[in-house]
Amino acid sequence: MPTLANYLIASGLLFAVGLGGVMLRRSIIVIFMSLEMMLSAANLSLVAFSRYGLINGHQNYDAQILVFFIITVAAAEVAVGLAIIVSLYRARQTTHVEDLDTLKF
Amino acid sequence: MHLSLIAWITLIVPLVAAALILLVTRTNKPLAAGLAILSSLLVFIGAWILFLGHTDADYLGFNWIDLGKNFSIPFGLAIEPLSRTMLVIVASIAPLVFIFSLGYMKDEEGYWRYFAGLALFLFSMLGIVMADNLVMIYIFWELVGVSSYILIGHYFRKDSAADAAKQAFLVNRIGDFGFMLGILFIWLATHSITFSAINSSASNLSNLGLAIGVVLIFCGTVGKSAQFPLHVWLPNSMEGPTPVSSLLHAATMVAAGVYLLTRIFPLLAASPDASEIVVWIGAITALGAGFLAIGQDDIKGILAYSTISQLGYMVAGAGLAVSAALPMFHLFTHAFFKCLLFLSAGSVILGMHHEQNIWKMGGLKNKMPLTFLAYMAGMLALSGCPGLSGSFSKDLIMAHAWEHHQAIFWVLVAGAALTPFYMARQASVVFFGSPRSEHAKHAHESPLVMVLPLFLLALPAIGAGWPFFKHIFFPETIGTLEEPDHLPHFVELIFLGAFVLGIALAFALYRNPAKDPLRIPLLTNRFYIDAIYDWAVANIQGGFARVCSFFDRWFINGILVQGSASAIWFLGFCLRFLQVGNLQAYAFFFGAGVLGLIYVLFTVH
Amino acid sequence: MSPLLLLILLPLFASLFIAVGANARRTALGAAFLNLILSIFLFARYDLHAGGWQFVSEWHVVPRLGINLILGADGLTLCMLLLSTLVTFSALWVAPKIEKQEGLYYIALLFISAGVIGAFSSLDVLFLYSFHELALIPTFLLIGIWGSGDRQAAAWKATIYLGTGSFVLLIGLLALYISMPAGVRTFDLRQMTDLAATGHWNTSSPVIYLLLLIGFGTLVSLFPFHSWAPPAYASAPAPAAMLHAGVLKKFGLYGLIRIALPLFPPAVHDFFNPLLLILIIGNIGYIGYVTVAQKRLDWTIGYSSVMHMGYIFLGLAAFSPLAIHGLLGLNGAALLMFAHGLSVAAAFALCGEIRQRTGTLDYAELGGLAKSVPVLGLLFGFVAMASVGLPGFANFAGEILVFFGATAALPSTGYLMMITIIIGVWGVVVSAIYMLRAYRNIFWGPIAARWESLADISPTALYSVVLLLIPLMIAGFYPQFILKMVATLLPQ
Amino acid sequence: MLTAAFWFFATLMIAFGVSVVLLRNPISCAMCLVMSFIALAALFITLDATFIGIIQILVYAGAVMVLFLFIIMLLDLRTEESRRLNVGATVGGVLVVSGFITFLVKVVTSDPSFAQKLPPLANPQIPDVKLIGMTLFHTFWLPFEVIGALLLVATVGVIVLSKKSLR
Repeated sequence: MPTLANYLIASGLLFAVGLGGVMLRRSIIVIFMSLEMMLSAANLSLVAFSRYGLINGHQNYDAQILVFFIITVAAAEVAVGLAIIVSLYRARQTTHVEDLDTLKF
Repeated sequence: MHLSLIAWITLIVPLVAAALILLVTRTNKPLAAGLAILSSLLVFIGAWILFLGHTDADYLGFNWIDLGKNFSIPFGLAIEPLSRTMLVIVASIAPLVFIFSLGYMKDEEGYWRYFAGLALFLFSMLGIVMADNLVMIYIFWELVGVSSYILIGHYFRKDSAADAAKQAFLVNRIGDFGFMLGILFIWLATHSITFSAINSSASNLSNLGLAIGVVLIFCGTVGKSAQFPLHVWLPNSMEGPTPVSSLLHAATMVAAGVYLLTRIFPLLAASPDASEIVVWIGAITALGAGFLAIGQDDIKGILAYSTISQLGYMVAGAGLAVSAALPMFHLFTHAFFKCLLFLSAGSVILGMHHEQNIWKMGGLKNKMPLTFLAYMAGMLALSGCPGLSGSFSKDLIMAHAWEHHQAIFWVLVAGAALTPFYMARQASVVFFGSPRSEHAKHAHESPLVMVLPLFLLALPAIGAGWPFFKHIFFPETIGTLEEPDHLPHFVELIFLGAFVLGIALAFALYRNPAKDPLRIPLLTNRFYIDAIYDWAVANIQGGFARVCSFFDRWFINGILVQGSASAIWFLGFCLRFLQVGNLQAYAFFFGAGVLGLIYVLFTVH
Repeated sequence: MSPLLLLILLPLFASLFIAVGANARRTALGAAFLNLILSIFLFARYDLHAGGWQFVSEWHVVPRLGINLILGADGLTLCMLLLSTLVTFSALWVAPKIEKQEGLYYIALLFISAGVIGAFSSLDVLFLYSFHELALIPTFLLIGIWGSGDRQAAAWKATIYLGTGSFVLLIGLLALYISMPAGVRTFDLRQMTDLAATGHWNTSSPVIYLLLLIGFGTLVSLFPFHSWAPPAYASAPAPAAMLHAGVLKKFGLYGLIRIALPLFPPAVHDFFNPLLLILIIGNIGYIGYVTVAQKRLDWTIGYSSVMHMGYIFLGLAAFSPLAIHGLLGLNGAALLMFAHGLSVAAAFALCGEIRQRTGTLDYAELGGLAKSVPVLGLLFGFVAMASVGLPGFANFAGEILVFFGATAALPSTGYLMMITIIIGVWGVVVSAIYMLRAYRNIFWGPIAARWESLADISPTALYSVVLLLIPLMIAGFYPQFILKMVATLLPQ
Repeated sequence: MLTAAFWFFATLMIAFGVSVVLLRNPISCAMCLVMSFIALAALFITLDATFIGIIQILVYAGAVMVLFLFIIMLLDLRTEESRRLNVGATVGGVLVVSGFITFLVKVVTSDPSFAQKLPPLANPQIPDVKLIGMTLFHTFWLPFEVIGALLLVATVGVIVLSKKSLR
């Protein structure tokens, strides 16, 4: 039987992988994918807590609702984010983050 | 009608007149003058009714400030022998000056301003006279200051007049600085401010406390009565119209200082230290101003210094601590002859088409005989000619000085010799000899409206000192006016000698000279006191102000305020280098920050 | 509906109407006029025998934390409300024709008005604070958009400086709140006073007192936290300067009187008295001479308003609730707040009029204006004399009461108080020096040809300044008019 | 059975996750991400959260990934040319990631409550979707509405952003 710790570690590892992707990859599209991965990792933790922290023998649905909301927001975020990427690409002809460094002093 | 009502009406009428002139009659010349003169006549009537009423009373009107049982500042009118006499002096001279102004100011602009100022001035002066407590006298004291400011600065477009008005106000304020501290001090010591209460509490105070309180209040006198070292404003204030000079500097404003001393006379008399200071200030002023009068060329300037000198006699008279009537008596006689002299001078100036330099005059006794007669009456009275009013009061002060303070006596006698000298110098140069300018050749006598007040004033100038009037105006309740018991006869000879010597020397020296034969730079430059003051104001005070301003601008505002702003800017400047512009660097900072936070939370728990 | 709430809401509603397109000037003046009438009415309706807080109404906001919107007024409040509405009406009236964004201009002025009225009538400390903040931002806009000279720098400086002061004040207020025993914590001023008076709450923390003193002091330009004031007043358009210097600045003093004085025990006051006295000496003696060195009228008036705050602080410093004359100074301070608010507002109004005509306020360029603009000169003479502390104006009565109060405190405070009194009385001379110099340099002396044909003061400006001068003189001739109201706030 | 499923899908999820980070071709990355999310959905199902698992597949593996692929193809993104390795970024990234993992392990192992076994459900037959619906529309109806508004705003935002001429 997997323990809560197992799920949390798995979730954490996925999060770490996503974090690594955000910090290491140059393509903004892949960075965005990694972000999605991090969000999903958080979802996994929530669902795991929901399942392990039973209330009267039932799962704690509040956590699942939160997951539901996160997925919704993530979908919205993806839509807006990708639109931004498209217009960014139109303006700068690049998707490399290293080329997008005008926001500095 | 009840006397208290009359007292209040007498006080309020000029204020109402001033307000009406200001609000309603700015364009209507005759109405403005009419209102002012009407108010002064009402005051005249009211004052005489009060004087003849012979009822002592303290008419409490209301509590100006009332903070429960612990503290109140009353606003009451004290009608008593001293204030009644002073009231009559002020109220009798004011209408004459007002009427005289009618002629003198006929062609001037700012007519309404002038008469509003006069009415306000009269109101303030009446307030000082009738006030029954220190704060109230201070209130009117300040109002006198501001109305004199308005009147002296009447010709405000002349730089000299504007500066003189400002100086008069400021110098008075410096005196009032001490006065205010004196009020606070006396209140702290006695917990009362009404004259009746503080005068009766003299014995409760320590010697030092009494001396400090009296000397502080005396500061107010020094400012208002133009005593050394705050005398500089008075000669400069001659920039105002001549009737104003006569009103301000003969009977009222400057007399207020002396009057204040008589109001606190019991305190003064109880403190030998304070009276020593007062008597010396008075004596020094009397002698010094006498010298300065010799060096003046301006017909009003001479009179101004003679006023200062005479005020010195009054202050010294008060400082002798014999009786409150002593300075008041001289104030009384001086008011008439000095007002007469100023108005005569005004008449001369008008006749000379606003020429004031005596060396441009000469031989006017034929051109302006009426003015000449009036002037001579005033001049002889001032000089101490035996039998005229001035001699009675001045000799009395000197006689008491002989009795109580020999050193002061000799100083005052020296001043008494100077008085006839400079007055005779003026008379000789202005009226005798031959004309020295075109204006003098074509001088003309003044209109009746101006000459009439001169003659009305000449009568009291001659006779006000006679024992008959003395007894009417100075009842025993004010204080004794008897000669000292053991006065040697040669002292009276000294007085006579001083008078004769002064007159004779002056007429000998100034027998129709074209130029001043006795030109002493020290005197014409007013002992350089004015120059020193100007230098000090410009350099010491101005320098201090500039240093303060510099400090404020560069230290407080520059280093402290802008400095802290700059420090924050610099912090931002340093943090700016974290803005590398690379997304992944930000992710790294963020991740590292989160890790740090977790670490902290983890180790804390 | 609570009349005090109406007083606050009227300007806000008026600005709403202006925002949706009503005639800005007429709407604003109408609201201000109604407010003025209402505040006079309240002033007259206050029951002097009953005393205490009247017209109280309460709305719960966060009852759990003791935060409620409580409006109420005692005599001092009503004096300040009268001052606020008078100055507001006068400031709106005297406002010149605005070219750019007239609506926003009047809205900003109305917001300041609503803010100060709210601040003065709040019995809840948090709202007292918040309403003051509400008034701060419009001031920034007014200086920054419609100001003159280096207006943006002045606007930023004043706003950041005052914001910092308010921040210190907020920390102080929160610390005060937290220092209350748990369970009874409240922002209700009445309950706070009760708690402190009955000894349930130990308020002897000097740090909190210092925070409040610095916070409120900055708002009142207590030396050395004054450098925001002169440039801001010099740059601000006349109505903004009138409202800020005349009314908004008094908030700091009002807060000290309301919060710091009654809550803290005498030991704390005594502990800080020397410090306060030294700062007062800075305000009166030092700033007085800085004022003397100024070369422009607006800076002179700006610095003089800083200087005169020293007298009010002197009145507060003389406060000692137990002594027989311990409340004299406070009475004087309250009277002086009222008087100074009116006189400085009138001064800035006239200052604006002069600037509007000549385009300069430099002493070196002006002179002899009394010839071409006699009525303006006359009015300025009145205002200058009020500022100098001439009897007949309420400023004098306030100053003399402050002096008496300070003198009464002399035996228990010692030499420093004596020096302060001497410098304070000397300050009356100093204020005469700079005001008369201003008058002499602007209105007296020979007139330059280019000023010969200036138009005299406009009727609206004349009336609005007279509107300020009349209560000033009423309170000067008969100070009881204000003092009997103020007396209700003091413990008998 | 459950244990085996957990290990299998967890490994699958991490492995595909790692390939997202490592592969150069964006299309491959996207496909790996889909796989990773499907494995994640399977993990949800092992936790008896069937509804969430299905939503995960529908929304992420379906809609979101289609969007990604759509954009990649629209922008015609090719395989990244290999640039010089940014040493600083790599070191920093590895440091942060490893630090994170370290903390995670520390936290998870520090408390025994994390080691609990899967507790049995009182009634495994309870309809999951119905209960979620009840919770969503009873307790969380307001956030639900807000989220709806958010989606609308996002839609409008996307339209505005994709217009050629941004005003």
